Amino acid sequence: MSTSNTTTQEYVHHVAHHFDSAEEEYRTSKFGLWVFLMTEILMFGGLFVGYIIFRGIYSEAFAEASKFLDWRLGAINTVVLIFSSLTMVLSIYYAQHNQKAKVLLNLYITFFCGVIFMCIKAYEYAHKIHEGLLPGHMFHYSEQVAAHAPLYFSFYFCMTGMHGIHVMVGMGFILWLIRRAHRGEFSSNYFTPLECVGLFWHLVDLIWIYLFPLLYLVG
Amino acid sequence: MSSAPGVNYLNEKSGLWSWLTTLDHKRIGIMYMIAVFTFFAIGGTFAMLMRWELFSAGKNIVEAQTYNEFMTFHGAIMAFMVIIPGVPAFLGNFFLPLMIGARDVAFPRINLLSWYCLIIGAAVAFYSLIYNGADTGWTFYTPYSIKTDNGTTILVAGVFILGFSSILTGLNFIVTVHKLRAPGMTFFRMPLFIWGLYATAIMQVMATPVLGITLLLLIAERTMGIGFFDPTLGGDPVLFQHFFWFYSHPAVYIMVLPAMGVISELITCYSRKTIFGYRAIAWSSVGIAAVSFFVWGHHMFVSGESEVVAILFSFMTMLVGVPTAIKVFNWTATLYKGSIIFNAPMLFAMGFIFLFTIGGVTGIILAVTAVDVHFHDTYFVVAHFHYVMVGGTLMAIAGGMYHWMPKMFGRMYNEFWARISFVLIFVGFNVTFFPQFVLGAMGMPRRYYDYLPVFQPLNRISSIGAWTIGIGFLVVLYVILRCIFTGEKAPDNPWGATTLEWQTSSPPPHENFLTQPVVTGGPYEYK
Amino acid sequence: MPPEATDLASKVDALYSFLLWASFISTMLVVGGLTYFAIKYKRTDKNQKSAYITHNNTLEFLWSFIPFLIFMGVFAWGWVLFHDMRNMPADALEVAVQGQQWDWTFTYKNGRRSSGEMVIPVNQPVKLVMASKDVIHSFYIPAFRLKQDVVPGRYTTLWFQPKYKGEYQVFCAEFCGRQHSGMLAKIKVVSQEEFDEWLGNDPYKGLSMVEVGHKVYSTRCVICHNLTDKKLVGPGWKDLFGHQVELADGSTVVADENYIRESILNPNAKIVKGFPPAMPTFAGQLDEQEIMGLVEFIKTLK
Amino acid sequence: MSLKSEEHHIIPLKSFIGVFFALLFLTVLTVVAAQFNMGEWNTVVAMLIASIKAFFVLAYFMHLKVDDKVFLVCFLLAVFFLIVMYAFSVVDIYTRVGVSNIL
Repeated sequence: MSTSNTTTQEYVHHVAHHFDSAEEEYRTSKFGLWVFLMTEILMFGGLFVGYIIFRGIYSEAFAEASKFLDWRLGAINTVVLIFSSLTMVLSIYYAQHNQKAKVLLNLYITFFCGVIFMCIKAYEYAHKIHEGLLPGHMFHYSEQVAAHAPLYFSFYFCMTGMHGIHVMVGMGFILWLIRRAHRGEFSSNYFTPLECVGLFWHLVDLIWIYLFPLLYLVG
Repeated sequence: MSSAPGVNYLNEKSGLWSWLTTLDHKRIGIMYMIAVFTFFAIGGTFAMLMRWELFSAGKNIVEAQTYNEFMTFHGAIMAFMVIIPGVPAFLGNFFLPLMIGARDVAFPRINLLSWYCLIIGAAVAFYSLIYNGADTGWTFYTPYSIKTDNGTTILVAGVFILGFSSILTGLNFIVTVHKLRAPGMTFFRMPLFIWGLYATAIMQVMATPVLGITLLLLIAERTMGIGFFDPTLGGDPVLFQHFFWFYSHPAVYIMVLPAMGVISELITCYSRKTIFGYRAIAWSSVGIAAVSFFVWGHHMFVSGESEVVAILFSFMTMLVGVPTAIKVFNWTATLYKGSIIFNAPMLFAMGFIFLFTIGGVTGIILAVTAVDVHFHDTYFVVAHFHYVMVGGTLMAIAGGMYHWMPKMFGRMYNEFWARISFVLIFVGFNVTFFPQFVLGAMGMPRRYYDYLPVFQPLNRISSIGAWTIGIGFLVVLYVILRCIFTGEKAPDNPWGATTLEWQTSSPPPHENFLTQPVVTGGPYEYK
Repeated sequence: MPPEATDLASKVDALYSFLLWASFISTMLVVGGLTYFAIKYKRTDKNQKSAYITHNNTLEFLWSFIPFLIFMGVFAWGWVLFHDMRNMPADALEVAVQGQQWDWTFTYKNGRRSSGEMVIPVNQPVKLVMASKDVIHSFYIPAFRLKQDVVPGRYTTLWFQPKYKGEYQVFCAEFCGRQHSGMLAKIKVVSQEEFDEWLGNDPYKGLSMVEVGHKVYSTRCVICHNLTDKKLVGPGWKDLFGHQVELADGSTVVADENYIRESILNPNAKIVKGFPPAMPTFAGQLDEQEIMGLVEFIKTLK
Repeated sequence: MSLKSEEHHIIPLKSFIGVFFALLFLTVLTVVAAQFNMGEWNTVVAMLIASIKAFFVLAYFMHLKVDDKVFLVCFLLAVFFLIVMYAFSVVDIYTRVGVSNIL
């Protein structure tokens, strides 16, 4: 049994009664989470399919409307999310090596990256709301724009809004992990929640990896 | 921790709180039973009211607007709250772990969460009734569902929450079947009911999220006018139909595949014979689940989709028809050289085969593009899907209910009244829906509050039949209540079946099996 | 099935009867097998043993492949007919159909408009170019075995060539709201001469103002307004003219010519108390003569 | 019995760092690629780069390379059915206007 240097008493994870071993519970939890990720991919997929179809039909209106977006902010957000993915993976890596301090450090960095991402998003939204670049009927931009530009902003707000909600939910889970890490619950024997939240966070990053070129770098 | 003798999942804890916070898949199954049967009663009442209104041309009891709300709520309740959760969440939750020798589903807490999603979703959906109703039909086609100013947003939000109940149940079943099977139970030694639930779970998990995003976009469309499906802003209403039916055709297989699983169990148990073509039935379940994602366009042949893609969908629908036909032939072949008894579950199973065959062949008629142009959105389609859903899933729920009540409650049901309920439902069903095939051929469109006098005689017959079904299901309720409270004690294996759930006590203890069963042969070894 | 009135309809009926017979035979096969086996292999004594048969590959292949062949055959036959339905003839008589919440309006090339009734010549291909003003409707003619959704925001087309004179019923087949079941129309197939004569004349020739108003009422307004004071969808018209009308915002106004005219052209300007703003605008659909006729007609309703 | 004891293969630290820099490079690449106007090809290139980045995140960060193959099957099934949904809808929309003669 590996000794963990900092915890006073060893946290023993209680395996649920219907599992035969901790290993089976670990694999079942990850399998369950991957099936959940399947549903997330399909839900976001619906939005992506809608967006690609309408971009095909109104390509010039969408190209013109995407000029209003500042691709630099999008790029910064991409880097922030990729870095947070790295720190998330490192927190799992250190949990597997029983280095609790590093786990906590990486979790905090990941959470902080989430905060930066949301702040940049909030700034972008404020800029658009101020300009009146709102979805559908609420669109009231000063100058004349292409006929179907409001449709682009409908997609922009729906996709980034849905993604933003998922980032915030992910940050909530990371806070939950930080609390449990403080109590020394994670070690090489038990790190399932870390890995599950990690997988969810990487999916959120994966969706942004596709969102960024589709929305910001259009034609 | 193994239970003392005489202690089972029903009497080990008591009090409402122990039920509302239970993590035991058997108790959650019973709670689903109560919820699904209540919603069935409500949905059924709407059906009776609709048939009363359609008894004769012109206004009978309600205005057009109220009839449209009856039609919408009958569809939404029956589809999302009764038939989709019906077999998987009620019979599946109770018997999947038992039949594969597991102690519980993989994620008990998520199992309870999916029950609460059903209850909260249903509460939100019913609130829209009080708010001022919804009259778009259960399909919510845009742009009418955007323009109509009533409780549609709330009903759509309710259905969105109901979707999570379906996703979480599917997730639970996939992981349970993969990870928690008894030692020795390979995939091809699983009972066919489990194959049905497994294929259904795949569809639940792969299709329902798309309904989730579609309904969210519809809510955003109604509240903020985002314009994806609103032609005034450049959106495409036919795209909504693509998104909706991409979910809804797998959904109709979610409704019928578990029922087919139940029928496989009943047929082989009551003819006391090994199922004919086990692998064919197992593979056709998965085959139907896979191909069901390619056929949704046959709901839209005349909706304005192009001829090229209509032909493509018609071809794929023919493909999905083949495994369904295989299953029906295999069930019939199982009866060959069996030793058959005709108690209530077997009657329902044979009733299922008869009605489902008619439902299936009319499905092929509708799949042919040229003929569907005439029959689309007429009562021919209404008759087809009621033959497959009521004749299929509801008969399977009733049959499965009678078959497994001894195991669930430890008491036998009254055979005489159960057979009366079959006769009432079977006769009432045919009297209701067979005339509707003729009405559809004559060209009576669907969702009509008022119809031309030429359609009146057949609508009268149909209305009478509908009330007979209503009485039939009341008798089923009577049999169930009488069995629960006053039925005599049931032995562990009253029907002499060979699947695992009959090897434990009835009602089973909390951890299902006192000793972990080891599987050595196939599920139906009637030597 | 209503009697078929076009060649294509009779072809569809041939395909349908083949499908019906194939379905009947296969159902009889399954149900016959079911009942025969059920009777023959009834359990005689308690522990009667059953044969241990698990599968039979040739039989299973046959009853998978044969249905597959039948389905493919029927699919191909359907494809041929479907292609004829969707292949628009070039030289057809074009009629513009407009679906609007709860009535159909037909406009011919020479501007002749008629509502609720379409007159077309016999033995000539007719092509309908359809559009909807508000929601999805569906133009359905059971006698021609034809149906096509009318989608707002784009045109959809439908063609047929009637071979018998007569009157055929038209339904709306896609749910479109409160009066979906009332959204009916008629197709009158007449000889070529009658059609040319009908096309040329003015529909209201020789009618007094009130009779014009009555004709417009019976084709456009009857769906939502009663001639009594009873509410249908909109308010009843009995002793409406010249009396006080209470509006939704609490104010009251006298129902004079301008009020009626405005309610026709811009209905949402003054909504009567207790009624939803469900009335569509008729601007551009009723010409000056028809509006004046309606006003005169309402004046006579005491 | 600790999880670490059986052969649960753990990806080494330096490969995570390597993947991180690869992702950064690809992000820069996709931004640069967007400056040239290649017309229709812009989208294809952008999707290609995004897919390579996705492969890195999936294989290394999400441990798909080391975990059992069922998880990979889950991911591929989800993407496959998305492509089916997109393909049939797009075929419909682009063949709608003119009726191509397919007989």
